Parts: sequence; structure tokens; C-alpha cells
Amino acid sequence: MANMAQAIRMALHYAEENLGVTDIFGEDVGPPLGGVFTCTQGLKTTWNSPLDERGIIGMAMGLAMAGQRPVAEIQFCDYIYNTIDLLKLAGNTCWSSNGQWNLPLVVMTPVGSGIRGSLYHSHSFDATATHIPGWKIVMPSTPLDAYGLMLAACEEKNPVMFLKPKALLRIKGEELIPGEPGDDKQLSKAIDAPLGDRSAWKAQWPAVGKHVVRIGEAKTVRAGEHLTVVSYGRTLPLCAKAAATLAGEGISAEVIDLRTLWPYDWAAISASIKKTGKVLFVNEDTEVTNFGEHLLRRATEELFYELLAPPKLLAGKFLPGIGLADALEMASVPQQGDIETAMRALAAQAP
Amino acid sequence: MANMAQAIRMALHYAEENLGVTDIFGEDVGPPLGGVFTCTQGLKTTWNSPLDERGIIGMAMGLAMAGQRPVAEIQFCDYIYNTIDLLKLAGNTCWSSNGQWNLPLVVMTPVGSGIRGSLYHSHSFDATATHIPGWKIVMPSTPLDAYGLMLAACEEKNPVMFLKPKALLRIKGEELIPGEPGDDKQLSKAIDAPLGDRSAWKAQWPAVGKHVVRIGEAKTVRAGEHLTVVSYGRTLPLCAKAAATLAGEGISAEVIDLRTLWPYDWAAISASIKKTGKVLFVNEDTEVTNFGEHLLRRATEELFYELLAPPKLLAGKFLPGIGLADALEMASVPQQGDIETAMRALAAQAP
Amino acid sequence: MAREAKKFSRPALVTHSDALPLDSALLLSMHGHMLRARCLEERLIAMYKQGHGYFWIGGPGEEAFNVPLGLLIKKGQGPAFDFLHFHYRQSATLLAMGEPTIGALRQMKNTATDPYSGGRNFAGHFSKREWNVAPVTSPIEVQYAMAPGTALAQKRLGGDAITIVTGGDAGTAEGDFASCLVWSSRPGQELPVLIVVTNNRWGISTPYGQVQGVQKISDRAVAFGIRAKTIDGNDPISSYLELKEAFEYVRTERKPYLVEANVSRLYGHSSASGANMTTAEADCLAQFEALLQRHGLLTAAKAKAMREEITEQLLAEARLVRDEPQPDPSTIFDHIYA
Amino acid sequence: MAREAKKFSRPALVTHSDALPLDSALLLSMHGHMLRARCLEERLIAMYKQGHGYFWIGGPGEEAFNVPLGLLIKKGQGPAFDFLHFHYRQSATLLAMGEPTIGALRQMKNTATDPYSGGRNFAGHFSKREWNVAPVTSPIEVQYAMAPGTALAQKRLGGDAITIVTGGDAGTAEGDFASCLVWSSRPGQELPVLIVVTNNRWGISTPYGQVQGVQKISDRAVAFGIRAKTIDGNDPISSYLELKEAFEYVRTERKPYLVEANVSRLYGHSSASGANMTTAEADCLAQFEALLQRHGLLTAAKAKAMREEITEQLLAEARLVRDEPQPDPSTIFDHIYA
Ligand SMILES: Cc1ncc(C[n+]2csc(CCOP(=O)(O)OP(=O)(O)O)c2C)c(N)n1
Ligand SMILES: Cc1ncc(C[n+]2csc(CCOP(=O)(O)OP(=O)(O)O)c2C)c(N)n1
Ligand SMILES: [Mg+2]
Ligand SMILES: [Mg+2]
Repeated sequence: MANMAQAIRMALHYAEENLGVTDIFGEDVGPPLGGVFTCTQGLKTTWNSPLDERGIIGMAMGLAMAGQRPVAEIQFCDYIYNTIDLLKLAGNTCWSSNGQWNLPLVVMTPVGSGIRGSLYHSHSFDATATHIPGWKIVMPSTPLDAYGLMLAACEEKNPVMFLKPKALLRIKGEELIPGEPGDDKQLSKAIDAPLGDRSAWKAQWPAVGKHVVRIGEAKTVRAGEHLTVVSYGRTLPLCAKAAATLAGEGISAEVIDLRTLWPYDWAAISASIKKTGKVLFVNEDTEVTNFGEHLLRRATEELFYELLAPPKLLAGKFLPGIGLADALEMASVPQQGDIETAMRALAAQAP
Repeated sequence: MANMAQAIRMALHYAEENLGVTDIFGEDVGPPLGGVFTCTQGLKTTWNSPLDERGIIGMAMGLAMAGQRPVAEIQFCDYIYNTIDLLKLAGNTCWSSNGQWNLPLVVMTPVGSGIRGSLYHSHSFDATATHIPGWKIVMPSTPLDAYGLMLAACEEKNPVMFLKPKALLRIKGEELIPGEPGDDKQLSKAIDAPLGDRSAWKAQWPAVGKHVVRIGEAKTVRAGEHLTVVSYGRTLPLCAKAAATLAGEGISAEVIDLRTLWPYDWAAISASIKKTGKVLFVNEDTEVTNFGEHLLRRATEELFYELLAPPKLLAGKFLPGIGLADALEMASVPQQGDIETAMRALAAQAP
Repeated sequence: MAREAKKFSRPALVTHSDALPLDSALLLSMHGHMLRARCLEERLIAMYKQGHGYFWIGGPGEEAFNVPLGLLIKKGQGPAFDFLHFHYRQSATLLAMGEPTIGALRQMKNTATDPYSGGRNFAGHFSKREWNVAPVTSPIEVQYAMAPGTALAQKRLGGDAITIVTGGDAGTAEGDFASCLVWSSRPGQELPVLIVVTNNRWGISTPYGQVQGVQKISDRAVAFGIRAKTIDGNDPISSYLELKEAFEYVRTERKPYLVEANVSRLYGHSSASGANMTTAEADCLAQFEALLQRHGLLTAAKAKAMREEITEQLLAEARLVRDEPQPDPSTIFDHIYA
Repeated sequence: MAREAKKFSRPALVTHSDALPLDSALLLSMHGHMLRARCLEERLIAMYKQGHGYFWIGGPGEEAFNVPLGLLIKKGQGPAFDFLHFHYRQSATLLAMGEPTIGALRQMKNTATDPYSGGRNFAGHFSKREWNVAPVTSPIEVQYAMAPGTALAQKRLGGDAITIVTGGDAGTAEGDFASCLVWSSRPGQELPVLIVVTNNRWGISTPYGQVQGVQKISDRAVAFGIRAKTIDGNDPISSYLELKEAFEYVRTERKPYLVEANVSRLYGHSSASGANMTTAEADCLAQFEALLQRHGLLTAAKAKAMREEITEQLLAEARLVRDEPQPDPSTIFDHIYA
């Protein structure tokens, strides 16, 4: 089964061929590298940009204005913070022009911890992104969802932020992408750029098909009765594993993969909370002015009298960075053990 | 009594004379203008910078590294968003160097609505600022607090973000700043730059004295029994007025002026919530991934069983901007009527 | 409006002047546009001062440059036409392109009928997708980061459409100005962008020479291999000729060109600085009128009559706009998404 | 380490060479530092490959430029000494300044003893307040925005201390590079900054000529009235002489100077690209050793012996570091504030 990097690559190939994508660009996005995480190898519309994030976002906005369909990459979300004004502008262009202009562009960027990235290759971007109106924001946790969300992003009329959980980019999926060959070696040979000289290499794309994960739809990855866990990205599989572990202890947790952070699937979240009466929100962004706090606020304001315990957020510690040493990273952002502990504590609360 | 712009000016004068402030700079901060809100008129260390916010923050960081004590201005917080990476860097320099370096710098910037500033002179910055670790963040709602917080900021060893609620900059205080002449006309003549040619003008500073409002201390501006209202900046006086109105209806609201957003005075907030059982957080930043949601989350997680009603946030609508027309601005950010309505509704909730 | 422009461009008494390098019809057309633009800005300022608007910012003093710019634009929608990334002093360009004046009044009064932003944005913040006029943004210089994007689409399409980006002198201190130079001059990927800087030697209250060590802003293009020129933006004739050459270069060579135009700022920075007329700077309109008179193309009486007629018309428009509805508060949620 | 540098700089067999414009002691000292720096980077790469570190980035290939740079620095704390805003390829400069090698190994292994970041930051991310070495940042080019700040403090103080900022070629596409030029050259406020760009003609995998239309990066200084020069950073002698001139100019004139140094990148971008030695680029150390040999200042045997000695010492240090403790998880909350 394809890993998430391959899934994104195939989705972009599909989008180049069928959805009118004209430019996939950013630092080292084109040949020979095809992206620092290989997500853009072998694609026909890729190109390498100058080392200038502001220029990248500006270029994407200009291309979108002129009827092109760009997918721009910021190499790591850690390096997107000098462009927030431009992201805000992209998000307000339709509104400020009273509906005249729209910007069909995708910005994709790797986020989160999990690769010992130290201070500047470990940032999360969900808190900052969700505070910028006018964007749609997605973040897959499986290759198939990455594929489906990228197709949806490339069909959108509005700016879409596609957050790539870097810890999951090399993890293989459990579901086949339509058209994907079942044999991983075969897939790799067809679409992974070879080591060494790549100048003559061309990807042999499988005939991948249309599979759209609609923006705004969460997925319940595990049904449960005692508590609800809402997460996305790197922490989602940890939540699912934690739920599996806790099932053995008689705790039945429902796990929701949000997939779209904005506009998010409140119907799915609230239905689950109404059923379980308890909710844990998990993400790895720093925990002050965190998107999980928005979700928790909404749950509190709207479902207060159905809550059997205080809703809870488990997020990254409020630190200036994630330290390189193993122990520092582990202590800074939620790990599976932390999630299990939080779930147990919540489950144990007597109403 | 001095207005807030005058109070800030006097505080900066005090800080130049007594706290080692070496550079007060930014766009149009020096003569002849002395700041678009007059906050820096007549000061001896002011200078006009190039029109380059990244350069301004970078300059402040460099000056602080080299032992100077800069106060940098970003003309409107609406124009700070291309510097978030530098603000993050300023916030992580001490931590990343394992305590070697510290950056004693102040960034001040006008925030919020209230002057029909349209999309780009109405932004709030509290949500974004509180998501950047390593900074202290203050926001006065009275001239005396502005004076005292500026002195505290200029004594700090760490970066301080001083948010100036622009709607309140021209409002006179009700308390005298130590050393301030009682007569407003006299004060204005002494420290407000004249219209017309200012080349020969010098401020006649009153002998203002030391008055420090310690960072991290909230102020209860009105005691009450039935509900707690926590706010800061432009909305704080509206909350106080709303509480006064509601007192006539038999609703007794306690109003807390947070003054420091980070590190905030949890002791004051929690003590009040424990007393009243109900809390309304009010600010005007857009309401998704909003700092009020952090406060609400903490109240919920820690005080759930003492809450007599769901805690509530009243904040700016989640819009790409604030529209220029009066009706648009009014509908976009909390006004006194909205606050009264929210307070009444909260007071009316039966436990 | 387009009708009127025509009217002014065919005056009754044209004396042929060999001394001037442009034909009289064009000269008089330019004068008509300049005059209308000036009157429009003065009307907007008056509206502000009468309380019919919260904020004024605009381009009085830049007409001699902005009108020729407008006349040379190939207007229309999509990459086959010129793309325009303007700043907030560009009213004269819009008028020269044929835009009616009333839209600017509506935006000044932030009415629901404001064609550019529906009462949401400040005066001078044009946006007109039909003509590829990108929304004017308040943040200085960001348009320079976007311009290479539309230009790349145009380069790809072929044809002769180009991108034009404008901004002030102080703003060139922002990194985005440099980004524009970098992105426009990638080897083999040079882009058809006309990069314009209108240098009025002010950034609000800060004089150019106090903060910028660059003698001529156009010099910044040199290292990038970008053609560049500093021109007299107070002279509509040389502006026209210089711009014509620049447009032709960009249209045919498909490469960038930087024009720095020295211009005046006649009413200060904006209403925040009072919006009062200054006599300390050259007035391009008065100078041009004097020139046209010297060459027998215009009389003082004719100029006065024109001014009165335009002023009258603007007053009538202002009266109309005064009674138009403000946007409904419920509309704040409209157009967050397309 | 400083002791050793001395040792290498007083070799037993100095034959006086009139052909070389620097005295032999200095040449041999430079060679010693270059060699140690190269060995250090090779040790760090080996540690990475052995799993004793998560990430390597550093400066092998830039020693011929970075060593003279270090030798010319006036080191100490505070504005009376040089301020250093370095990027992540500057180990040779630190060593030339007298920094022991073991700190770099500690940072590579992210031990609690790492003197620069306490195990928090990547290899090559030096920080040493005692010597005004500002923390090396991962975000490219931000150091260019900060450098004018320390330089302003120095200008104000008087004296001869200056600010030095370094970075790569690709990074000059960021607006911060332009900001540095703008802020260093304000009229009457010119700042004592030595602005360095080490041009290895790569940004990770992207060749310089694919994305930058600037022939010589030093040309970008011209418009700002900033003196500038492109030099051969692979030649330690000309690097020394050119840098000396630049330092003297900045120290005495109190004005900026831009040096672009053409250098090699011998082990690729970082461990992310494999960190394997390339033979496609000039090796400044090998070339310098050949030169010294030709001039009778060094023998192959001596060079080999030196290399073995340094390698041995670094191995010993690596063994030491291997057993040092990792930072305790509870320390994450230390030093958020001073
Ligand atoms: C990014 C940004 N910073 C600051 C401002 C506030 N501001 C508005 S206009 C202006 C001066 C612009 O000067 P210049 O670029 O020369 O243009 P001019 O107004 O003189 O035409 C400033 C500082 C802004 N709008 N955007
Ligand atoms: C702002 C920013 N964007 C992207 C990166 C990722 N990155 C690290 S090094 C590098 C290339 C730098 O090239 P150059 O400036 O020439 O320096 P060199 O590594 O060649 O010495 C990139 C893109 C980064 N660290 N910071
Ligand atoms: Mg100007
Ligand atoms: Mg390079």
C-alpha cells in the first residue's frame, strides 16, 4: 500500500491530469529532489522556486488570480511564519472585494513532530491556520485520506491549506487508492525517483482514479460508548491505538479523525459527545490559544448539560520550541502513553 | 487627566530618563509626527525607521542583544503579520540558547477596532500574541495602567508585547499619574506637539514618578456576586459600563481587567469564578482559536464542578476583516449592547 | 465617463503644435483625465471633511504619470489582458481606463453600492475583476509579491499582455520589493512585469532621504539585469513617452522593466494628516495646463469651464450617493468563500 | 584547542617564502585551523552515520574563507567587541576564534552538556554570548534582519567593533537580505556591518542559476552605495587579504561592506542529502596543502601526521561525549524566560 508521500504524489498527478493543476512549486519541489519528503517527484508541472516563502505565497496568489491552479509548498511549516500577512490576504480577497475575486490555490506544508526535528522542523500550524478566516484547512492521517483530500483541495474555489503530518508521510496505508497497484515494490519502482542520477527518469504513473474526501467531513475511526476522542494528524493513530489498548481494560472510546479543521464537522463531534458525555481533544500544537480550545469551548457552550465530566484538551506544552534530544521531544508533545493516561482519567471520572 | 497616548508618552519619557531606554523607533515614530497616535511626541530617543516591519523587529532584537533597551513600534498591529517568525525567534532565543541570551525589548502596537479602521486598522493581536511562547503580553485599559505597565515592560529582561487599544488612546483617565499636573490644558501645552511647524518645539516634561503595574496582576474593577466578566482593552470599559447598567436590574457582576494577557492572573480569575459560579470572557479578536477560549478551557477543566452555567465567550465574529461601514463594524465585534445581552443571559441561567 | 473623456479629447480649437511630441488629441485627452482625476480627489476630500466618509487617501499630484499609465493599459479580464496590482493612489489611472467616477464616491461613503468592496474598504481601494484590477490592499508592498504570479500566467499564455504593479517609494524598503525583482528575473523565466515606483519622497511623515540610502530606486534593478529608468512623473508628455517605451519592451521582450517616477504629493499623506493642499510641491496639472495654453491648445477659460462642469457633475453624484443605503449588518457573512 | 592552534602555527621547518603575501606563521596557523575544522565536520558526519545524532549540517568546503574570517574577529562580550550573526556552516570560524571542538560534538549528540543549546538544537547551531556569537537560527536569512541592530549599538558606542553577518546564496532571495542593505545604509546612519554571503551555488538541490538572475550577489550592494566585492573563498590567502581590507574599512569608516565569497559544498547540503563527499567541487584544504608544500612550508608527511593527531583527539572526545547524559525531560521548562 502507498505511503502518504506517495499518495500525495499520485493525487497531484491525478490533479495535473484531471483537475487543471498548472503549477506545483516551492523550494526543491521540482527535479532533481521532488520535495524534501519526495511528495512531488516525477510530476510534470513542478518547479523549483527561489528561497523566499513570501514570494512563494505571492506567486500562488497571482497565479490563482490569473486563472491558473497552483499548489505551492512551504518546505516546512516552521518557515511559513513570515507569510502570515499574505495568508490573511489570500483569505480576505474574496470578502474584501465583495465577492469579485476568488483564489483557487493550495498551500501544502509538512507539520508536527516525530522526526527529531528540533526547534524548526517540529512546528504545528493548526492553531495559527484556524485563526485565519477565508481558508479551508485539511490534515489527513492516512494515505487514502491524503489522496482524497488533495483531490478535494484541487477542486476548491477557495484557498486550501493542506497540512502534511510529517511523522506519517512514510507510513503505509491500509487501504488501496483506486488504481494503485497492490504490490508496493512495483509501486515504488514506478513512481519513486531512483537514487543517483535522475535526469533521464520518468515516473510510470498507475491509472489512479477519482476518490474525493469532501472537505468538512470527519471520520469515526472507532466507535465507542464511554468517551469521545477527537484528533487529527500525527496524534490520530496514537489515539486509535490508545483506544484499542483501553478496550482491553473495558473502556470503550469513540475516536474521530477530524480530517478537515475548517470548516469542521461539528455534527459528527456533537453527536458523539451527546452519546458519550465525555470528550478529549488531542493535538500537538502548543496548548495556549490552541484550536482544540475552540472545539472545547464550543462543546462546553453548546453541550454543557450533556457533559458527564469536564471536557479535556491534551496538546503540546507551551514551550518556545521542541528540543532535539529524544527525551525533550517526548516530553513536549503528546505521546501514546500520555493519551492513554488522559483517556483513562476521563473514563474514570464519575459524573 | 492624561489620556492614554499622553500616559504612554510620559511613561516612555520616564523610561528614557530612569530605565535606560535607548531607542524608541518605528515608522513615523520620531519627529515631526511622533507616532500616528502621538504616543511618542517630544521624546529624546525616538527615530523614524524605514517602512519595513521585519527590519523594525530585527533591529529591536539586535539592539537588545547588544545591551540597548529598545521600544519598537509597529504602526498598526495589522502590519505585524509578516514578522511572526521574528517574534517567535525573539520568544525562543533565551530557551534555544539554554539561557545564555535574553532580549530586553518592547514592541508596542495599536490594536482593535473603534475608529472605523476598515480591514486593516481594526485587527486584534491577542490571539496571535498569546500563541507565541517566550513573550510577556500586556494591554491596559486606562491611562494609569498604561503608564504602569509601560514602566514594567521597560524593566523586563524578556520581550514584552505592549498592545495599545486604539479606541482608548484618546480617552482621559480618572486617576492622576504621579507627577502629572492636574490641569489638562497645562498638560497638553507642555507635552502635546503643536500644529504646524514643530522643528523648534520641545516637550516640557512634568516630573513624573515611578508607578509600576506588575506584569501578571489583574485588577478587579468592580466587585460582584452573580457572575464574573473577564476582559481587557477596548471591551473592558464596555464591560464595566454594562455591569453598572445591570446593577440597576439586580444583577451583580464582578468585572476583572486582565491587564496582562501572559502570564495572566489565574488566581484572580479562579477566585472570582469560585465565588460567582459563572463567567463571561470578552475580547474582540476573531472567535476561533481565540485567547478567551484558552481561559474558558482552563476554567472548564479546573473549575467544572463549581460552574453554575456554561462559561461563555463573547468575541469578534470569525470574519476575514472588519468592514468600514458603521453597521458592519458594529456587527463584527462586541459592543456594549452585546455584552449586556450576554451578561443578562448568563445571569438568567438557572443552575 | 468614457463619453466625456472623448468629448474633452476633441476640443473645438486645436492649433497644431510641432513643438510637442504627442498629438493634440492625445494631449487634450490626457489633460481631461488629469483634470477629472484631480476634481474627483478634491471631491473625496470634501466628502471626508463634511463627514461623508471616515478616511481619505488618494492620488492628487500623480495624475501626470497615472493618466498615461492608464491610457497604455490593455484592459479586459483574464491573462490575455493586462493585470494591475495597484496601490491606493491610482484613481487617475482608473479614470483614464474609462472607469466612472461615482464608484469612488460610493466607496468613500461606504455605501452598499460601492462597486469595489460593498462598503467594506477604504477610499482608493479599487478592485475590478472585469479589468484585472486586483483588490488594492492596505498593507504596503504585498502587491509586489503577487505580481510575478499573474505575469507568469501571461508569459505562459503568450501574446502581449503584461502585469503592472505600482507602489510608493517608502514601501520599497519592504522585502517584497526585492522579492519582485528576484522572481521577475529568474534566468530563462523572466516575466513581463512593469514594476512601477511612484517616488513622492515621503512615507507619511518620513522624508525619503532620512531612511533610504538608495539614490535612485531604479538602480536596484541593475543587479538583476532588469532594465530601469527614473523619469519625471510630473510631466505627462515624458511620462507617456517613457511609459510607452517601457510597455513596448515588456510586451514584446516579455521581460521586466522598472520605472521610477518622481511625483508630487499635493494633499499630504491622507486624511490622517489633514488632507490639505500644499504649495511646496510642483502641481503637474497646473504646469500641464500652462503648457497647453502656451501652445494654444487650451485657454484659461476653457480649463475653468471644464473644471466647473466636472465639479458640478461630481457634486451631483455625491448628492446621489449621499442617499444610497449603507450595507446591512447581516451581510458581514457574505463572500467569506466563493 | 587554542593551544594546539599555536602549536601548528610554529612549525619546526619554516622556509621563508617571498612568493606568498602572508607570513608563514599565519599561513600555517590558517592551515591548522582549516584542517581541524575539516576533521571536526568529518567526525560529526561519522557520528551521524553511526547513529550518534539525528541531523548533521556544517561547513566542510568553506574553511578557506571561514578561517581567515575567524582570525580577524575581535572577540569578546558586548558592543565593544564584534557581533556575530552566523549561519550553520561556520564551525571553522569558531575554531579559528579559539573555540574547542568538543562543544560541537556535544551538540551533535544533543547532550545536556552541549554548551550552545543544552541538547535542544541541531549541530552547527552555535551560540556563545561570551563572544557575541548570536544563536544560529534555522530559519534562513533572519540574521540579516538582526545584524543592523547590534551594529547600531556599536556605531553609537564608538570604537572599532563591528557586526558580521553570514549566510548562503540561496537565502539572499529572502527579503531580509534586502532589509539588511536598506537598514545598513541609511544616510548619515550607515552601520558598521560586514555583510557576508558564502556562495556555494546551491540551495539544497536547487542550482543558483536556476532561480537567481543576479550575476554577482555583491552587485546588489551597489544601488545602496555599499562597497562590495566578490572574492575567491576557496583561496585562504586572498580571502584573508580581502577580508582584512573589508574589516579595516568597516572598522574605521563605520560603514557597511558586502563580501560575496565563492565557496564549495563538499558534503552536500546536510545529512538529509546523504552527507557524502563530492569530488565535483574544489577542495580548498587539499589545494592549500598543495600550495604550502610547493612553497616548502608543509610536507605530506607532516600534514598526514597532523590529520591523524586531530582525528585521534576528536575520536577521544567523541568517546567522552558518548557517555554524557542527555537532558532531563523536566528541563523543557527551563529558560523560557531570563
Ligand atoms: C505594511 C504596512 N506598513 C505600514 C503601513 C502604514 N502606512 C500606510 S501608507 C504608509 C507610507 C507609504 O509610503 P510610500 O510607500 O512612499 O507610498 P506613498 O503613500 O508615499 O505613496 C505607511 C507607513 C501600511 N499600510 N502597511
Ligand atoms: C526560511 C527558511 N526556508 C527554508 C529553509 C530550509 N532550508 C534549509 S537550508 C536551505 C538552503 C539554503 O541555501 P543557501 O542560503 O544557499 O545556504 P547553503 O545551505 O547553500 O549554505 C533551505 C531551503 C530554512 N531553513 N529556512
Ligand atoms: Mg512615498
Ligand atoms: Mg548555497
